[in-house]
Amino acid sequence: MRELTYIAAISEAISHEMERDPDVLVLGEDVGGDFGGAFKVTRGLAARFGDRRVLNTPLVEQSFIGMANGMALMGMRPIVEVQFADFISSGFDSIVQSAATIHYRFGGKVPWVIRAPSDGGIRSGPFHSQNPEAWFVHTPGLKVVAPSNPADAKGLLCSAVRDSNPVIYFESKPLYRSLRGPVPDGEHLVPIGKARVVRPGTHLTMVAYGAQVPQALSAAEELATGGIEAEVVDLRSLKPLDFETVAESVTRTSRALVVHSANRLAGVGAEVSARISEECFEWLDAPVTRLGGLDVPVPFSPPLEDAYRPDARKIAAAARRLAAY
Amino acid sequence: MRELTYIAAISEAISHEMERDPDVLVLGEDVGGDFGGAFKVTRGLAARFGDRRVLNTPLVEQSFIGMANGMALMGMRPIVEVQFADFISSGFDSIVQSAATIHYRFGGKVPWVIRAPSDGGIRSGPFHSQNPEAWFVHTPGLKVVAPSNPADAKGLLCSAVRDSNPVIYFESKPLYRSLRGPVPDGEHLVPIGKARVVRPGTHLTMVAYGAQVPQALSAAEELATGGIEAEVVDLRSLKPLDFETVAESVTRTSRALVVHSANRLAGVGAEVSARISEECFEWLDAPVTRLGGLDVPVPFSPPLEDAYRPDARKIAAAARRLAAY
Amino acid sequence: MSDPLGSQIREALFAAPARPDEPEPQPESGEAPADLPDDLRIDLYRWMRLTRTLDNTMVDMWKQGRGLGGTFSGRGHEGISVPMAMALGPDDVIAPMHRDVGSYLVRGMTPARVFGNLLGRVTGPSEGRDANLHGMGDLSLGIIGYVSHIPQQIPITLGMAMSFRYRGEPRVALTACGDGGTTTGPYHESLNMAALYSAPMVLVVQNNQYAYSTPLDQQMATFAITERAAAYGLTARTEDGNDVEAMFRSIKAAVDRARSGGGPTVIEARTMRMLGHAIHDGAEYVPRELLERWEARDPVDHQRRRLLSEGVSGEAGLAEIDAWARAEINAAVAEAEAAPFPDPGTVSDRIYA
Amino acid sequence: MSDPLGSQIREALFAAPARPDEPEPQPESGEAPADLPDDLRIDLYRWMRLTRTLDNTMVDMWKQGRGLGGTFSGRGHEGISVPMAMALGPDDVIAPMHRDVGSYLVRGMTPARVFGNLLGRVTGPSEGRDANLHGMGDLSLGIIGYVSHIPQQIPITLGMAMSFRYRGEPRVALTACGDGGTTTGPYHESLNMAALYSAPMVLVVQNNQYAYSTPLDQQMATFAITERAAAYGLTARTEDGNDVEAMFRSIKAAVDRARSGGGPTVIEARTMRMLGHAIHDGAEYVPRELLERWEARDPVDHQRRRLLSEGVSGEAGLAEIDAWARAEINAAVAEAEAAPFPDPGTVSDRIYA
Ligand SMILES: Cc1ncc(C[n+]2csc(CCOP(=O)(O)OP(=O)(O)O)c2C)c(N)n1
Ligand SMILES: Cc1ncc(C[n+]2csc(CCOP(=O)(O)OP(=O)(O)O)c2C)c(N)n1
Ligand SMILES: [Mg+2]
Ligand SMILES: [Mg+2]
Repeated sequence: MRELTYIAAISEAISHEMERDPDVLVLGEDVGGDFGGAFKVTRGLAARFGDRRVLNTPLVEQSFIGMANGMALMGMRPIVEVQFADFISSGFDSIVQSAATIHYRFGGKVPWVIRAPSDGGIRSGPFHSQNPEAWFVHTPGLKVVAPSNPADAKGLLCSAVRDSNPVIYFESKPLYRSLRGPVPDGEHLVPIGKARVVRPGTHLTMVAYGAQVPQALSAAEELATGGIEAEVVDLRSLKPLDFETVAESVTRTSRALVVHSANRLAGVGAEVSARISEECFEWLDAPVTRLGGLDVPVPFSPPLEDAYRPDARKIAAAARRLAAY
Repeated sequence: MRELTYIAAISEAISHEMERDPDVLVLGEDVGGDFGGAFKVTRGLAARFGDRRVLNTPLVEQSFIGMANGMALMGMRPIVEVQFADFISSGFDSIVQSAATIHYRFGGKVPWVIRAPSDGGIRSGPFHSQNPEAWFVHTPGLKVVAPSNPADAKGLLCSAVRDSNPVIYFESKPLYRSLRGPVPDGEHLVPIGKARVVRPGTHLTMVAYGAQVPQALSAAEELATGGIEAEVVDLRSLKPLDFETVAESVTRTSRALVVHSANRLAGVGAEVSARISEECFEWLDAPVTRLGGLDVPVPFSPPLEDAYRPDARKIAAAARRLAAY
Repeated sequence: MSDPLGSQIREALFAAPARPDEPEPQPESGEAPADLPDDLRIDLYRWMRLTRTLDNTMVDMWKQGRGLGGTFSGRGHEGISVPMAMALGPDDVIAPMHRDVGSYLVRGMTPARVFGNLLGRVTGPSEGRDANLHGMGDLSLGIIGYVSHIPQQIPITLGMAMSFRYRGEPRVALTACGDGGTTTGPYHESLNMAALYSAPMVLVVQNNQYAYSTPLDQQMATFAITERAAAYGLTARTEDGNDVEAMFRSIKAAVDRARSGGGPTVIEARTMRMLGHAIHDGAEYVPRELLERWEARDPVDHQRRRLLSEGVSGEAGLAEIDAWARAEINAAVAEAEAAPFPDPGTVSDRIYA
Repeated sequence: MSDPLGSQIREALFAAPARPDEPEPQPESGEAPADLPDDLRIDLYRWMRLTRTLDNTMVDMWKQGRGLGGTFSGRGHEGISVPMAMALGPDDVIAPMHRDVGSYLVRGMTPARVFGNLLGRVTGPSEGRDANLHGMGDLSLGIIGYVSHIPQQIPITLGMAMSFRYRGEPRVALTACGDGGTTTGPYHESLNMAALYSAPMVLVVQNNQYAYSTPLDQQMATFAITERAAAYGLTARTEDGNDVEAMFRSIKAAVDRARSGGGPTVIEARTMRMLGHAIHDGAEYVPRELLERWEARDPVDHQRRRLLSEGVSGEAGLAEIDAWARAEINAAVAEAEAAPFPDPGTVSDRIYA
């Protein structure tokens, strides 16, 4: 299969969906024209689909997401780009109060996708490195996905566009151009709400998503040289969460390590850990371990950011402790 | 000791602090004049301290909280009222991006308190019943407290006003006038970051906060008639979290039930549960159980809201299952 | 911090029962008739009367303890909420606010369903999930349910209008906000975009001089709502919100303009909230004489007098309408009170579409 | 969706090197001198030169791969960022934005500390915690660090100004935002409040015709930034942002007015961002000839020529300043590059005060 970068897979998914469905449009800051967004994800779309379907908005997250709510209520399928995931907080009400509640409250459908370029490790500081997914996983009525590789990046985005609900799509900036992989041509859907075992193993289960999946995989390779076989589960969807796949793995390995780049404290990992403890209690041979960002804003300077953030080395170390428990 | 309602204790704390420190002021929607706020918490303050120190603002959470950030940076100590906790999302950036990060990023101090009337059970529907504390517990740089009784309501608020950091104070609307209790006159401080065992017990530990503490206590009374002695830990502070007190209890009882009114999924209870499983693993005789709101907006109609929300009856039932595990 | 000059200006702006210094508003589009047909004028009255009767009944029920939770009266706003919906075509959409029960009724939501929502019954449009006049959406009627967070209805309406532009559909989206709503950030963001994109939308600012307990002069230094709106580059005008015919003409002209590609309009309707902010609020902060002055300009009575004095209708005909409204509402209450509460087993249904 | 007329209007507004149809701005308060003292005029040049030299050096370093992360050039904005700080008194406070390195320098932050921040060293004001020109707060210098979320600096500044009012202190708070910033919600909310409370604050709108890649005509239907601001009831005026003396006069007048209880002012400074949005951005979307026209109006060169032609300073004196700036910046870079990175063991320190 041909290989694409993670970011090219995202672009391909968007143009595939725009081609397929005239109700799909793109909007956000700087997404239009020849420019095509801060990360050039939407470059070329305006030329191909016209300025109307690739709309540059003013700097107004609350209102352009609110506008997407209205478009979606009328049956359009906006793909909204927030320039960095960090700026999703500026449109918070339009997401958590409006889009998230409309279907439950009166049956309206809000089929949009917000693309949120997230995560750090690339020296961007506290306002361009955030991983705010926990806010949205906690909020009823939303769906949240976070692809870890190019094929899923395409397949989850296409599924998100076709979903009848508001879906927040956290794409990992550190993977944009650093990760290449096979991506099916043409139609390719990855179902929302299904995790995937990306590496089989027997001694412990690593549960991760987004940019921490490659880190977990590389930790697993290193561990394997020392005889520890880690199974790696890629959550892919954070909400709905495919807990069955996690449980199936943990009940086999009896040890679980949950990893994400987001702040550990009250992060999505807390939910996963709590559920493992609740539902796999009898199988556990060791306490579930969580790795995540420290309880501080993402710092800029390399030694600080490296101290802040999980990576393959820290994962391997935690896994060794866990395996030895 | 004289008894006050929960809401009177809040009012007393505010006037006590305004009396003590001329830098303390109150601002928010409708807080001023003879009116004194949607719940009348600030009634009488304008007459006593002048209109300037009890400021009615326009309907602009983002900017009046942002304004409080600036006042606080200059050494004032604003007590900000959001009319309902539900509307705190409208000022989200000013809290999670600005106030929360300023000290870490360059050492500025932001000593405000946001008072957020939260929680439901009183038929107020999805937009006047929310418990959004998890968003803020996950965010580095904030402090979060949630009193469960009149004495703590006063003591935590006075401490919050004097704290040098942004503190979000979740007051429980269902307790406002339904709960009376002894409240020390004059100076009374409850330290932020200290939980309290509000009922000793031996068979299991209930961890709760806010309006679920009275529910847990009444469940505990009921359980006692059946021979189950539940210890009840009132967290009081959600961030920083006093995990030592929780661990001390759970290592004695070997069983833990975590309860809050907020949505259970990825709520604060997930963090508490995960930490118990991590740090008390060897002591646990049963999986940690969580009770919280369902993964839907808080519904209005009584049968739906009752189905949505934990209460003494559900707590007792869960505790019985846990004790029998 | 309140500016004493501010309250004087406010008095000057709102005190006089009529504002003779302002010319009668003239419809700007030829499509909006200067002279309204008699049956339309009577219909405006009919819907206002039904709205008022519903409102009175609701207030009485809540005072009698037959309500559930809180609720919002729109008393005094009937001259706005009714024409907001009457001026729309069947394919247009409306996102009303918390006092706009008239808009729901005109749009075809039955009083029984309205009371069903108020009473938390499964027969309400939110099926017991949302409270009072929130969440009463029904897309088959072109109605978007209210989101409490002010002014969420505005960007939603902008988006609906934009979808019509995208698809080339001759439809219009209309919404409203209060004087309080005009001070919020998304109001500014959305009006700027509406002008920029020439969105086919209409926004009615229901300036009732208070946001909850906060009077205009504690909300803004100048009351130039129309001027501020016009500075975005859209059409803006001020109307007497208690004159239902003027409101109808103005909204209709704006709707027609939007439909024909003329872009968005903001209409400031000046009025007064006659009861408290919500049912529990006695509104002691509103000067009694201000209320008395506005009581004399009651929009329902005003229309009634006008129909009689201009010979459009006789006393008997109007009495018949009043009786019809009474009967409709009585039947609706009976139906709603007899309706079941939702099954708690359904609480988690329909979280996703 | 972009309006072709819009771009024509923009051309008309911004094309001419000078705008002879607009009268020279006159300071409105007697306190701001119409004729600036010579040493002040030279000082304006000195700080602009230091700012420009820092900026050029930064851009070169980043191109050479000696940078860390991204960064923002303020080239072309020196005529705004320098007088923003020069017009303030020692007890006043400033909340600069991401291109305002000149404000930091004038306020007393050493170039070595600025480079320390840019390079993630412990010697930067954020001690390696915040990136580029973010988080460079130093309260001892009256500087508030930048919050990325636009326009957070505005409500913060309003709050600082309000604290001065509360305490009766004769202090002023100043901040800036871009043309993009004027479209945001909190801009509207905060200006309305600033006017309502007569807050002693000054806001400089740095209208550089683009928000990242988005030109003015895709941001707003009319470019009436000053008119929109004035509609809140505060003082608003437009200035040539590339004329540092005009900017100084205007800001100084606004600061004096604010200090003497005259309330807030918005000053729109028209200018052009001469490089990309950030260091990685080639800004291909900006027409080259637009840049050429504005290059001819370079604010630093302009002031240099003015000082020479009006005999305020000789070539030698200015060359000395230029050399001083070069030496200062070279030394600062050397110092910053030699400075240590923060100790990772401190990463969790100072999360709470
Ligand atoms: C963001 C937000 N903050 C606070 C509230 C609480 N609230 C509900 S209505 C209201 C006053 C609204 O005033 P206005 O916009 O003038 O409308 P009116 O009720 O007068 O018709 C307030 C403060 C809210 N709904 N949304
Ligand atoms: C709320 C928010 N959304 C998006 C961004 C990303 N962003 C950074 S600067 C910028 C453009 C700012 O334009 P303008 O306000 O005109 O300032 P300029 O950079 O031109 O000086 C954008 C979109 C941001 N900082 N804040
Ligand atoms: Mg109002
Ligand atoms: Mg700009």
